[in-house]
Amino acid sequence: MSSKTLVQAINDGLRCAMARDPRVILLGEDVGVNGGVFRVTEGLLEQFGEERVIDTPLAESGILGTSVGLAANGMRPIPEIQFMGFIYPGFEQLVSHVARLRMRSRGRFTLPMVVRVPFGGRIRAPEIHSDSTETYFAHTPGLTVVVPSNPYDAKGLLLASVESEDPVIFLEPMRIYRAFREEVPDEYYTVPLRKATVVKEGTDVTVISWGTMVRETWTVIQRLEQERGVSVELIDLRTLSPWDEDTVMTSVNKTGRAVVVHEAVAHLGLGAEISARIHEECILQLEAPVARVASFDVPPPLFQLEDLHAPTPQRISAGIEKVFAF
Amino acid sequence: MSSKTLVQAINDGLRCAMARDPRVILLGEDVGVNGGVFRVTEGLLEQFGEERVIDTPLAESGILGTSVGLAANGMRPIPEIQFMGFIYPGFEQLVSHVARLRMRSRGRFTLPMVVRVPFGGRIRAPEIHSDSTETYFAHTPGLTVVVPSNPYDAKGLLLASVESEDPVIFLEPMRIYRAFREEVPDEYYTVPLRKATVVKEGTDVTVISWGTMVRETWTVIQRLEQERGVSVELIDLRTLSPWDEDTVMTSVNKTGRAVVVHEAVAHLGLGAEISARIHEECILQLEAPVARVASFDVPPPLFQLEDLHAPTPQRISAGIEKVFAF
Amino acid sequence: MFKSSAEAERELQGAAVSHPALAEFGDKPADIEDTLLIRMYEEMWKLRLFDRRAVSLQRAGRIGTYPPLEGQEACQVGATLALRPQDFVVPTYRDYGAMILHGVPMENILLYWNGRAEGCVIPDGVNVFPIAVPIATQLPHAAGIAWAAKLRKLDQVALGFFGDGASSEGDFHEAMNFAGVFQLPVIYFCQNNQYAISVPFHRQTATATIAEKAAAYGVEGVRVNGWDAIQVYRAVHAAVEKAASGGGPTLIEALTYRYGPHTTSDDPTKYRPAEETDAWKARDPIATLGEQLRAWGIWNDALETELQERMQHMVSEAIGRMESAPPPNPEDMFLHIYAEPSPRLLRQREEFLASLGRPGGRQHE
Amino acid sequence: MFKSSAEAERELQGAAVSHPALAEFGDKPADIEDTLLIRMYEEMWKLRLFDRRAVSLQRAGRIGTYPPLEGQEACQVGATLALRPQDFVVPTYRDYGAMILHGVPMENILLYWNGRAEGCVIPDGVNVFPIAVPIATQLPHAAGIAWAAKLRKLDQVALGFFGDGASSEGDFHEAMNFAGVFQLPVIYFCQNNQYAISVPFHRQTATATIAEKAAAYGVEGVRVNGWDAIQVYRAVHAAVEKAASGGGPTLIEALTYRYGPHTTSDDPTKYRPAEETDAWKARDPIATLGEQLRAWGIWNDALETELQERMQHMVSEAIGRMESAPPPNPEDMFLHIYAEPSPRLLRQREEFLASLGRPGGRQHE
Ligand SMILES: Cc1ncc(C[n+]2csc(CCOP(=O)(O)OP(=O)(O)O)c2C)c(N)n1
Ligand SMILES: Cc1ncc(C[n+]2csc(CCOP(=O)(O)OP(=O)(O)O)c2C)c(N)n1
Ligand SMILES: [Mg+2]
Ligand SMILES: [Mg+2]
Repeated sequence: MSSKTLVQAINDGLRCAMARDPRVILLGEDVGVNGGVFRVTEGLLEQFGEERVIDTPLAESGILGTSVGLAANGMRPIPEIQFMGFIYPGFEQLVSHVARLRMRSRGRFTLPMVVRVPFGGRIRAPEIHSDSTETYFAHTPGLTVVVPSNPYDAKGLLLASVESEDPVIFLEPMRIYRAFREEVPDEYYTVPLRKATVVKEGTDVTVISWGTMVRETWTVIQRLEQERGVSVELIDLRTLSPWDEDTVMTSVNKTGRAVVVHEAVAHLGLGAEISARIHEECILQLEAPVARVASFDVPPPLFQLEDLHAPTPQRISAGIEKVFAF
Repeated sequence: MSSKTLVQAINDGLRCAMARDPRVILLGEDVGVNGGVFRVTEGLLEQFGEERVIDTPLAESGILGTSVGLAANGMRPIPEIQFMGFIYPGFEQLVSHVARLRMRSRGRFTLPMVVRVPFGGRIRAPEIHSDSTETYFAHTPGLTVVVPSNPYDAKGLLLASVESEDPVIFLEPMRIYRAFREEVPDEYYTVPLRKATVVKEGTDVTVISWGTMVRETWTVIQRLEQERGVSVELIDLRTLSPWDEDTVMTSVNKTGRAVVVHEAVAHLGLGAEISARIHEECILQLEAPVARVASFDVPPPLFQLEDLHAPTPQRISAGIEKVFAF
Repeated sequence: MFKSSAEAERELQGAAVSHPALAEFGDKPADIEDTLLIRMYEEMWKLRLFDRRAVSLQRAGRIGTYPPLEGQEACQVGATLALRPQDFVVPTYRDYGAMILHGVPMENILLYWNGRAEGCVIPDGVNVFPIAVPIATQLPHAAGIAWAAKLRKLDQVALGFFGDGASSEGDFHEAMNFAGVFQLPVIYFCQNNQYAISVPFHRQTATATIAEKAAAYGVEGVRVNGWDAIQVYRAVHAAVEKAASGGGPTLIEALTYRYGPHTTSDDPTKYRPAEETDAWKARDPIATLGEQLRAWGIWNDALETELQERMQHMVSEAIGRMESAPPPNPEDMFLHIYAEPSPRLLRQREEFLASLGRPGGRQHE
Repeated sequence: MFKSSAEAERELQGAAVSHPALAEFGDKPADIEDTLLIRMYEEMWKLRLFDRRAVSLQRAGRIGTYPPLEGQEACQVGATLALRPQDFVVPTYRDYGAMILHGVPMENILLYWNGRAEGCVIPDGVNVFPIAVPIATQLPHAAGIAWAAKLRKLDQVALGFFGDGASSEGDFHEAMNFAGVFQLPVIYFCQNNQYAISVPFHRQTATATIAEKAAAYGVEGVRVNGWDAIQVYRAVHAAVEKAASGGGPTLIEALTYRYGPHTTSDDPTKYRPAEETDAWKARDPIATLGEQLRAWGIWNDALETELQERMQHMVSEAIGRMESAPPPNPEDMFLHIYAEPSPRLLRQREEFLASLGRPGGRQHE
């Protein structure tokens, strides 16, 4: 056990994966000598050498496209895309090839690859460095989309992603890269994919979130529980696609109320799908329509306004109150 | 007036737009000498010359990226992407630039451009020629996403799109390119963007659809109304983003039931957002949860199974029956 | 520094119509065994007969849209016969000729173009990647496959096919650049058939050739006559040897021509003069090689008759297997999406089978 | 045919450290007016002082992450002064120097890096495109702008800036190809500062230069010393004249170096030896030009003192304007999404204002 930030936990996860399986390699922009612009890959070049920690040319389609070939021919590549806003030049490779190669080859070629992508806003980053566009990937059958919300899960989910025979888009919430520390086991362990976790049990409302928003929502909930005497169940979705409908429905059937909180824009954010599904499955148990607290339907603004674009504690709180007031 | 297929109506629309405004130009792969692989641009090179109907190199990012510069510097380009499955190499330009340039320049640079994209399945096309991924664009603030369902609307919506100062993704349902004819005025006219249309009034359930699915749903409805004695209101959404919430909510408040039918996969298809919104706005009026009839959550299969991937008449019918049986 | 399109066009036309290798029969190559010379000829016929039958099948509505390769046989045969079984073929939609030669059963190709998932199956041990439909997107895959071979210290080379049009895509650029920077054992083989659907080569780029683009990546570029299987074979063979011995990537451009439409949905008369096509057909690469083989004394009428029968028979058998395949299993569309289907997918499959009146269904792997 | 990375590196280093133009002072250029020579020197100082102050502001937490340009002044000054007001500058995040010279107020640049939407404003009539953050994506825009100028028969050229790293992206390739095919009046200007964040040029490509890549597009490629504003000016000036008179595109590579970190979040000591940086700084382009001006008798201490004061004052004023800007208006984020906001957006804005305790809000344009 040691106390680690999210960055350190992911770094540790990468180290474990590479030590365990020589087929695992890292590639991307600045992942080698520089140790990644967020230092997530720090020390790995020194430990594993240039053949396994590879600084590539500046070309996202090239990074993802060569990863397809690497994975199909026996390697387990972990490409890094420097920020989510820069994954779009490689979108074609993700949609037509990464997501479909297993299907297109009827199982002959599989792609055990993990695409690591720092994402989300509110770190005062420059323009186009703050996108939360997980919908693009969650809408794409064949991809698995994973988002950790804390150091322990980050390492475990990463190792489960590396073990997976399916391609994983592993989204790393930048805002909590160094926001807090947690005890993380030094040894190898996995946290299962496709399983949400109940962060906190409660009886009156289910709040569903992921990534950065889990901790922020948790703070709001604590205050609300004290001030209003309500009991809130908080679910961390962890895998966004395919997501764990069971855990969500079980909880909502119990509480009768649901709120989804996410940093993506509202329109066709994953909250839309979760809301639709909950209504489809649980409408007779619902005391109120499912509420969504999301970023407004505009691109992330430059950083001085970004905190107001994403769900604020106040808007999260209002969202929860809304399903009680209905 | 003349009787026209969808292809002919769009061709006529392009001709009208070009005749009216010398800033309108077409560019794309095979749009010139060949008249487009679907013949949508046939005859336009002859009429307007090589400077206005331009065969480009095979490069979608280049086509969309140069269109950004063309539009920002005084032209009104209409780029064609040959099939929706081939827009992804240009996705970066759409997401980071086309959608955001107005915002990023605080209104100094606007992009009056219409990206024409044949889309959808069930024409026995080869692989990756059958995607219905409108979600990628509808989730992107700043883009306007338009889909006609018939020749009259196609011409009118196209001309409204060309008039728009905002970039429009104009999706053309290939399956009905030549499926039927309709009387289409020869003169210039527009059909407003952002306005859904009530194709058929009814009192018991609201069915929302767009593109190819409108006519297929209409056929199912006719049978259902006769056989079951129910009265169905059918809405053609026409603009998918920003979509016409007013028309939808007014209808659902009247009928108390809603079904969305689309060819995109279910998970995060636009039906998810429509369902979420209807529940948010109309839950007290609803007799049943909103039903979604969509393609299964797998990539479009090769063509021998594609008819079963998309909503079949039987599944559409079952979806409508479901909201009565609830 | 740069050529006008018209100049570039003239040069291409020139190269095409009067290539010296076609003008006269030289001596029998000393570096290639007779059996291989004959094999080239035979395989070219195999592809041509396959292709013509496939076009007929499409015309008769027995398969879907199909992209004929006729005219490009020398390229695909010359290139593929130069590969070793362990080498990877990374094809486009038009390279099913290479796929067949490298081990994919003909009927799979036919099933694929008939919209059948079964057609996507590539037998284990056959080192062929699935057909890439989006243009140029396969080129980074070939680089990655070669890179894996290098990292794994395998004696393996990847050959990525592409067309002249593909050279305009960003993926061509990124793949070439990775190949150059990492010195990958990859061969990029361009069949420059001078058209990307309707767009002629001189509208695709302002350079006179594809081969010269290799220099922009520190990669060796070679231009060969795609009308001459022997020349193609030699170039690819040399590139394989180079790559396998650590010499890095090669870009090979073979100048060629497609006789038919882009696909069976295309009408080439809209963009190509008939005389142009006729001029190319007049010096057909298969016929020319046949004449050469005869001039060299290793081919005759009897062999020709036997060959035609054998190949027709082979193609007929494959068509028979395609046509007698069991009807598609609708629930196939739920297979191979993930290693394990999600509960949501399983639920959708159940609903689907119920809607077909078929509960249950076969085991999901 | 191709060079190893090591060779390429040696060549670059060589060119960098001992470029002849810097080794000795030649005669005063006959083709350039004294006022322009002096202007180059002054503008270089303007950019350097601006840049240093901006870095200090960032260190003091008064603006956000900032990408210093120090070292690259000769490139941006030489290139931009060669443009005419009607020509378009299409910049990256590091080209705010060019933006300022072409008419964007300094305070806008500071506001931009301070996360303020107001910083995105480009005054009407100033032909500068917004900063492109995703690498190389601006290059097709420059082609499109130039294409519009050509179609509209405007006497206008577009200049697209990019870095060495950008040459690896597909968009570089597609833009160059369009420029070549359509013979567009565009100039692509590469500031090869030899690093893309931490990745050295020899890992970016297997070629020795960027300029040689132009040939792959039938485009003229030129390599200049980016340490010498006069040389840069001449090359761009010639390219503008060529483009404006229908001669088509030019790719210009200027070899340069950034003194500081990639951005204020970057630590260059992780990937660059201090000696390397010191060697470049030792022959600073501004100092060198200053010495030349003195050698040519058109510069002296008094002018220098006045210049420094004037420029510091100008920068201070701009900082003052940045810092006295009214606080950001939160509802700005709802502006300029569409020509007309959608009802949904208006509703979200209302909800937002209510959540801030501010009903109503200013008129939406
Ligand atoms: C990314 C992408 N854009 C467009 C298409 C449509 N398309 C299919 S083939 C083709 C032309 C390809 O030309 P070339 O690369 O020369 O290959 P050829 O067909 O001549 O063999 C086009 C534009 C596609 N398949 N993929
Ligand atoms: C598409 C994309 N990928 C990655 C990044 C992250 N990034 C920002 S600057 C940079 C390096 C750019 O290098 P170069 O083109 O040489 O320009 P320089 O910074 O040296 O001026 C990278 C990788 C980005 N902005 N856009
Ligand atoms: Mg071709
Ligand atoms: Mg650089």
